[in-house]
Amino acid sequence: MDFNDTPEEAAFRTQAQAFLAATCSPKAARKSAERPARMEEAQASYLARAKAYQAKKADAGFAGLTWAPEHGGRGLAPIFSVIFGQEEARFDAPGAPFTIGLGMCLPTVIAFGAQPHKERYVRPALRGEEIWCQLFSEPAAGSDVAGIKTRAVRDGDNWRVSGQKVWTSGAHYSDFGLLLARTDPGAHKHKGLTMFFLDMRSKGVEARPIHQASGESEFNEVFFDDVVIPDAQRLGDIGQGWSVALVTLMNERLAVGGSPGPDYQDMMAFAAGALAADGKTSLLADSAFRQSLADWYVSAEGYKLGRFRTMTALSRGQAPGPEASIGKILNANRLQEITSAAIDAQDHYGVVMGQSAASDLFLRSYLWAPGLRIAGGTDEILKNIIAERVLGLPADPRADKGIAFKDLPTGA
Amino acid sequence: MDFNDTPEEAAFRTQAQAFLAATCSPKAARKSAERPARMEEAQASYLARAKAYQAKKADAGFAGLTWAPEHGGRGLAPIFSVIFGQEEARFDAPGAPFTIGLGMCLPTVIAFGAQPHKERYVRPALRGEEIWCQLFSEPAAGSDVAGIKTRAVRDGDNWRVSGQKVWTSGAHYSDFGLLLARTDPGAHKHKGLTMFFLDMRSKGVEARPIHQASGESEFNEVFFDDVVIPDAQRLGDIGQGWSVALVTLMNERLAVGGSPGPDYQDMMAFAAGALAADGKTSLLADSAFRQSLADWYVSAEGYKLGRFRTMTALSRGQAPGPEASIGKILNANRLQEITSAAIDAQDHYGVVMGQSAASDLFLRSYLWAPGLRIAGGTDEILKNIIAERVLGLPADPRADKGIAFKDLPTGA
Amino acid sequence: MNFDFSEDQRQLRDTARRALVPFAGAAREALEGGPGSELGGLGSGMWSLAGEMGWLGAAIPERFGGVGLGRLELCVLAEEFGRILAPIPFSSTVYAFAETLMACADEATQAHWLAQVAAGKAIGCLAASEGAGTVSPGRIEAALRGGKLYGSKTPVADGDSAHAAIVLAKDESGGLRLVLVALSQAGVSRKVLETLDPTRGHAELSFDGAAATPLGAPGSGWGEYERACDRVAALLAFEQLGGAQACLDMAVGYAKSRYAFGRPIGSFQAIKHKLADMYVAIEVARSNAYYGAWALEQGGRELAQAAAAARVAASEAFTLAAKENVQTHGGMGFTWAADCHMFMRRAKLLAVQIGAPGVWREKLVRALEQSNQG
Amino acid sequence: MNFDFSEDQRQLRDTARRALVPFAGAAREALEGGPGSELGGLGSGMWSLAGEMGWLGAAIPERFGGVGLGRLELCVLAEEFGRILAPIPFSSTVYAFAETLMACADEATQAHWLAQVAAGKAIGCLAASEGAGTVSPGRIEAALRGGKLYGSKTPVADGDSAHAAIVLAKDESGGLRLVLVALSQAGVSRKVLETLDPTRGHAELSFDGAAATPLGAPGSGWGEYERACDRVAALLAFEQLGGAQACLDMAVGYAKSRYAFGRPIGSFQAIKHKLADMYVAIEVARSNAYYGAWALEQGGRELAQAAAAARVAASEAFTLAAKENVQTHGGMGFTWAADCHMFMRRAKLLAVQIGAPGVWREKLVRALEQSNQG
Repeated sequence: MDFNDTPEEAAFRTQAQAFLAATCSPKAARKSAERPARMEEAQASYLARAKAYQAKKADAGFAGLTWAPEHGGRGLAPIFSVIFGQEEARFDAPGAPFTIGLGMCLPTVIAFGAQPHKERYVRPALRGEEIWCQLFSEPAAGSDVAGIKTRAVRDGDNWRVSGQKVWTSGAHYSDFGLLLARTDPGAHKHKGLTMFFLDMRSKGVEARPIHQASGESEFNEVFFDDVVIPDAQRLGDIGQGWSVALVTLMNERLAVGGSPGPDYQDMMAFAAGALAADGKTSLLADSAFRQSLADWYVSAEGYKLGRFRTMTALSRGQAPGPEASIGKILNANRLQEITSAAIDAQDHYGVVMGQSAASDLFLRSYLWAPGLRIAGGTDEILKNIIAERVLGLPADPRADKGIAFKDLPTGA
Repeated sequence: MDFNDTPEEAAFRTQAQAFLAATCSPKAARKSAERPARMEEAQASYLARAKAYQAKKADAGFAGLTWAPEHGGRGLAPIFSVIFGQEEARFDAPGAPFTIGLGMCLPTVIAFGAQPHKERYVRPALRGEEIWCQLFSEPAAGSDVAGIKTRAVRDGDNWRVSGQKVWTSGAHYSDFGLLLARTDPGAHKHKGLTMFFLDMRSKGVEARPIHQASGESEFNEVFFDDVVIPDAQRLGDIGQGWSVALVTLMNERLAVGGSPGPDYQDMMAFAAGALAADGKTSLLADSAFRQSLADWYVSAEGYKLGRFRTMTALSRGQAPGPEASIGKILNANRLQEITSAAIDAQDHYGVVMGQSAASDLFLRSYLWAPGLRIAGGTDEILKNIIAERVLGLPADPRADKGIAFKDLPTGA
Repeated sequence: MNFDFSEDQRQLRDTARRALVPFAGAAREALEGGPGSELGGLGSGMWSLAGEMGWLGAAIPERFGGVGLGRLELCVLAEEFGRILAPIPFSSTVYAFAETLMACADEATQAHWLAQVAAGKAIGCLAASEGAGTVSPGRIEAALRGGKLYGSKTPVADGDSAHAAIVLAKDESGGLRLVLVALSQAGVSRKVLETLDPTRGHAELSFDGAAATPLGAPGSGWGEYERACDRVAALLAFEQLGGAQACLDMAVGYAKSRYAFGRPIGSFQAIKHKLADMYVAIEVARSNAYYGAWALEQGGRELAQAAAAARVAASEAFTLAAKENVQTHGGMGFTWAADCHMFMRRAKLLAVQIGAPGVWREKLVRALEQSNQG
Repeated sequence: MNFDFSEDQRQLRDTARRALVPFAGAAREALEGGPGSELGGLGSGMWSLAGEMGWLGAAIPERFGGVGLGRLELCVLAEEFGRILAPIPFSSTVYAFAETLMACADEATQAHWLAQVAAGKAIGCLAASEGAGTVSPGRIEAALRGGKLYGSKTPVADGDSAHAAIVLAKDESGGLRLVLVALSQAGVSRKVLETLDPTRGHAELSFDGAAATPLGAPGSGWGEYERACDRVAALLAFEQLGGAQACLDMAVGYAKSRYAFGRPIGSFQAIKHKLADMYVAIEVARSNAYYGAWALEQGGRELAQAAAAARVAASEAFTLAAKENVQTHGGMGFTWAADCHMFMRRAKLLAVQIGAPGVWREKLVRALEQSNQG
C-alpha cells in the first residue's frame, strides 16, 4: 500500500508537469471558491483561450490519452488520464468546454461512427477546434432517460427531428451534438430509439439558457423544430439507440468530477472567526460544531480516498464500476449540510449577502447544492444503482415492460 | 384551545379516580423504568391479581366503556377509554393480559359472532375470567399479514388446522384465540382466508416462548398440529377472513401504547451526573449533548401532544386515523438514539452491566429498541401507510395481484 | 381536552385562505421585482387587505382600534401567510412590534402606535442583531444617551419599509433596554440589504442621535427582548408550518402527476417514504406549535419552553420540507421558474430570523433545566 | 498509486477466511455459554489456530519468535476476525499489548513477552478506564509507588483471561506512566464483569502492591497511551469493518430470499435504499480504514488524524449496519436464534472499547487543528 506512482506513471507525471508549467499559469485561489463562477465565465474570451489550450494539449500528446493511436490518442490506461487531470487541476487550465465532447460524445463516434466520420470529426474535436454537446435528457425523461419523446421521422435519406432537450451543457457554443431520438413510438421504450449526431447550426435548432433556482444559467434547453439530419449521421442501427447511449453513459463515469463548493476546510476556517450559539466562545471551540466537523471530514476523506481506491483499480487496468455513485451522494449531501450550518452559524446575519466572500460562497452554494443531488442522477437513482448493480438486489418491478412506448401511462 | 375536560368528561374522570383509588395502590417508580420487567411478571400470581382487578373493573362499569350496553359496555365515546387509561396509568393496575382480548378479539366476536357466541364469551372476557389472544402473524407473514399459510381444511362439521403462528402475546395463559387461517390456497391471497376462534387447550395446540434478541421472552410461537375447530366457531363467511381481520386490526389503533423505555427525562437526569467527551465538564453542559437533548424533547413532545390532538378528535367523536402511525416511528427511533447515546456517554464503561439501575435500563433498552421498530408494523410499513392513506400516494405495484396464493413466488 | 383550534378560528382560516387566493403570485412578483420589492407585496394590495380584514389588528384591543381577538387567531393567520410566502412585513409589524408594545409600552405609546398598526398605516420592526454571530447581551453596542439613540443594527427584518423600530440598546447605566424609535426622523439612516430571500425586506439601520423612547423598566431590556422573541417564535412557527405544509402539498401533487418508468413517481417507495418523513416532521412541528400557541395565549411561564420547542420543530420541518420538495421535483425543482427555490430561500430566512436553530435548541434546554428546578 | 492491499496480503485474507470457516459458530457458542465463556473461544481452538498460523505474531519481529510481517497484515486479519465476531482476545493481546510493548518497552521485556504472545502462550491487555466517563489524564488514580501498583481499573477488555496488563498509572512524581504488570501474582485481583456482549471478556482489575515495570520515560504515560489508542483504533477499525460488512452481507442475503407481497423484500426501494445507505457508510469506513492502515504502517505523524477518522467512520458504519440489519430481518431479526443481535452487541462494544465515537470525533478535530498549525 503506497501512494507513489509506478515508475511509468511517475515519468508520465513529470512530462505532464513540464507541459503544464510551460503552457498554463498556476492556479491562485482554492478550487472550491471558484465553482459558481465557472460557467458564467464560458464566454467568447474564455472559449478562445480554451481552444488555444486544447490545441497545444493535443499537439503535445496529452489529449485523448486513452484513445487508440489511430484516433490521435496514446492508448494509455485510464490512470494516466487521472494523473494528467490531477496535475492539470493545479493550473489555470481551461478544459471545461471539452469535457463532455471528449469524455462522452467522441468515444461514441469512435465506437459507432463510420470510418469517414472518424476521420472527419475526431481530430478537430481533440484539438478543440470543434466542440460537442450531448442531447439526451428531456423534460419528461430525467431519471428515466430512455423515456425520451423527441421524434425523428424518416424522410428519404434524411430524418426530420422535432422535440425538446434539456439540461444541455454548452449547447450555445457547441458545433455538434450527439442526439438520442425516438424513431419508433410503437416499439417498447428501449427499442424505439436511434442515435444521431448533428450540426448545432442546423436550421430549426434553438438553444435557450435555463434560469436555475440558484439564479445562474449553466445549462440550456434545446428546441428542435423539423430539423433535418442526414441518415449518414446516424450512429448504430435504427432502433439500437439505447445500446449506443449506454456506451456514452458508461464513459460518463470516468468524467465524475470532484467536490464542488465549500467543504470542511472552508467551514473550519470560517468557524475560527465565528461565535458559538452561546454568543461567547468561538464556534470552532463548540463541541456540537466539532462533532459535525469530524463527520464532514470523514465524509470528504471517504470520497477522496475512495477515488484513490478507484485509481488503484484503474492502475491495474480495471474499468470504473458503479460504486463511483457514492461520491456524488456523499458530496451533495455534505454540501447541503455544510452550507446550511454556515448560514445558521451567523445567526440573524446568516442570510445577508455581500458581507464577505466566504459567506457569499456559502449562500450561493446553499442554493446550488440541491442541484448537485439531482444532476447526473438523483440520490434515489444512484441508490438504486448501488442496490442493483453493486449489491445484486432485484430490480424494481417494471411497469413499462412489454408495453409500446406510445401506450405508456404518462399522467397527461 | 384548552387542556380541560368537558363537564361530562370531568365527571367521568372523577368517578374513575374514585374507583381506582379504592381498588389499586398508586404507582411507585417512573413508568419507563419498569417496562422490561412487565412481561416477565406475567406469572400465575400476576395473572390472579389481574383477573381479580378486571372483575372489579367490570363490576364497577369501567370495562368495555365503548361497547354497547347489550354486551356489558356503556356505549361511551372513545375519549372515555382514553381518560380511564390516563387515570389507570397512575396506579399499579394490572391490565396487560386483557389488552389484546378486549381491545381486538372480542370486538371482532361482537361484530361477527353468532348471538350464542356473544352470550357465551363476551361477559367472561370482560370480567377477566377468560383471556383471549390473537393468532395472525406467521413466520412467513409478518409485514405481509395476508400471506399466512396456516391451513384449515373442512372435515364435516369441523375444520382441521395445521400450521404455525408467531409473536403471539399471552398464548401460554390464554383461554381462547382468534385465528386467521387459509381455507383456499387456490384463491387469491386475500380471498382464501377464514377467521375462527378456538379453545387454546384444544388437542394439538402448543405454545412455546420465543427467546428474543434482548434475552427476554415476551411472545410465543404457537404450533397447530391437526387441531379440530368446530365450524360453529367460524367468524364471518368462508373466504371472508381478511375483511374480518381488518376489523380486528382497526381496533388495534386505539390500543397504541405510550413511549416505552427511557426517554429524554431519563437522559437529562443521567447527563447531570456524567462527563462530556472532554473528560472535564458535565455532559449536561456539553453543547453537542444539549443540541441532541433538544431534539429528543421535541420528538417526545411531538408524540405526546399529537396524542392530545388525537384525543381531541376522539372527543369530537371522530375515529382514530392512520396518522397514529407516526407515534411509533418517533418513539422507536428516539429510543434507539437515546440508548445508544447513553452508552456512548459512559465511554469504556458504557457496556458494563450491573453498575446502576439507570445504566442497566439503557443497556437493556438498547437491545429491546430494535424490536419496537418492527413490532406492530415496521417503520417501512408505517411509512407506506402514511404515504398511501394519509397523503394519498399511489400504492406500490402489486406483484401478487390476480395470482392464486399457492402459485405466489416465495423464494423457497 | 380540546387541543385544536375552535370552530371560529377554523372559519377565520378558511376566510383568510379564500381572501388570499388572488395573492398566490405575490411572492413570485416580489422575487422577479428584485431586492426591496416586498413593497410590491404592499403595492399589490395584500397589505391593505390585511388591514381591511382586521388581520393586522386581530390581537390588538378594540380600544386601540383592533379587533380584540387573541393570539390563537394570529397563529391561524400566520399559517396562511406562511403557506403563500406572503411578501409583506406582517411578522415584524404584528408579532414583534405590536406584541412587544402591548407587553411593555405605556398606554399613550400603545394608543398611538397600535392604532396605526391596526389601520395598516404603520409598519414596525424589532432590531437587535449587530452583525454576524449570535445575539447576546454582551455584544450590544447600540446606546441610548440623553434620550437619543446611537449605533447601528443589522440585519433588521423589514427595516427597509418600517415606520418605527423597537431597538435593543444599552442605556446610560450600562444595562440593556428596549427603546422605540420613529424611523422617519433625522438621525436615522437605512441601507437596504440583499438577502437570500429577495421577497422579504431587510435593512441596516443606523442611528446617530435619533430620538428614542425607552420601553419597560431600566435594565429590563434583555429580558423583554427574550420574551419578545418567545412570542415571535410561537407565531413564526405557524408561518414556518404553513410553508412546510405548502412544500409537502406541492411535492405530493408533483409525485402523483409526474410519471417515470411508466408509473407515477409517487408510487416509488423512495419518494413515498421521503414524503412520509416530511409529513412526520410537519406533524411534530404542528403538535409543538399548537402547544406554543396555547402557552402564548395563556401568557404564563410555560411560554419560553413551549415557544422554543415550537420554533426548533418548525425550523426543522420547513427546512427539511423545502429541501426534499426540490429533490422530489428533480431537475424541474432546480429551475427558477418552479417555486421550489422560493421555499428554500424563505425556509432559511425564517430559520435564522430571530435566532438560528442551534440557538433555540440551547434556549430550549435552558428552559428545561429551569422547569426541572422550579 | 496503490491504495489497496497487495497480492500477498489478499492471499493472507483468503487463507484466514478459509481457516476460520470451522469457527463460524464460535461466537454463538461463547454467547450460549454465558459470561466469561470467551475462553470457550480459546478452548474451541481458535486461539491455538491463531498461534499456529502465525497470526498472533504476524507483526512481531522474527527475532522475538514472530513472523515479521507488518501492520497491514494485522489489518487484513482484523477484518476477518471482525467478520465472524471472533470471541478471542486478539485485539487486546495483539493490537494493544504487543504493539505497545514494541513501541515503548525495553529489549528484554519485549523479548520475554512478545515471544510468549507469538507462541500463543500469553494473553495481554491494556487497562486505562477507572469507571464511567471519558478517560482523561486528570481522572487517573491508579498509582505506582516504589515499583508497586495500587488502584483499580474497570472495565478492562480481556482482563479476565489476560496474563499481563499494561496499565496507565500515576508515578511518584505525579506524572502518568504506562506500567507492565503480570497478573498471576499476589496483589492482583480480578472481578469478571458482565457486559452487553457476553462473547468477549471484561474484568475489573484491582492492584494492591503488585510488582510493576514502568514502560517508556517518566511522564510519558499519557502520550504513550494516546499513541497506543491510535494504533488500536487503526486496527480495530478493520474488525469493525469486517463486522459491518458481515451485517450487510447478511441483510442482502436475507433481502434476496425473503418474500413478502409476492416478491423478494430486496426489490422494495425501502429495503434497497437502506442497504445502499449501509454500503455507502461501509465504503466510507473502508476508505478511511485503508488510510489508517497506511499511516500505521508508515508510523509517521499522520497516524493520529488517520486513526481517528478510521475509527469514527468504522464505529458509525458498524453500528448503522448492525441496527439496520435487524430492521431488514424484521421479526426474525429480533429473535435470539438469529445472529443479528450478536452484531448489535459487538458493534456497541467495539464502539466504546477504546473510547466512544464522540471522544474520537473530538480527537479528530484536535488532530485537524494541529495539522493546520503545523
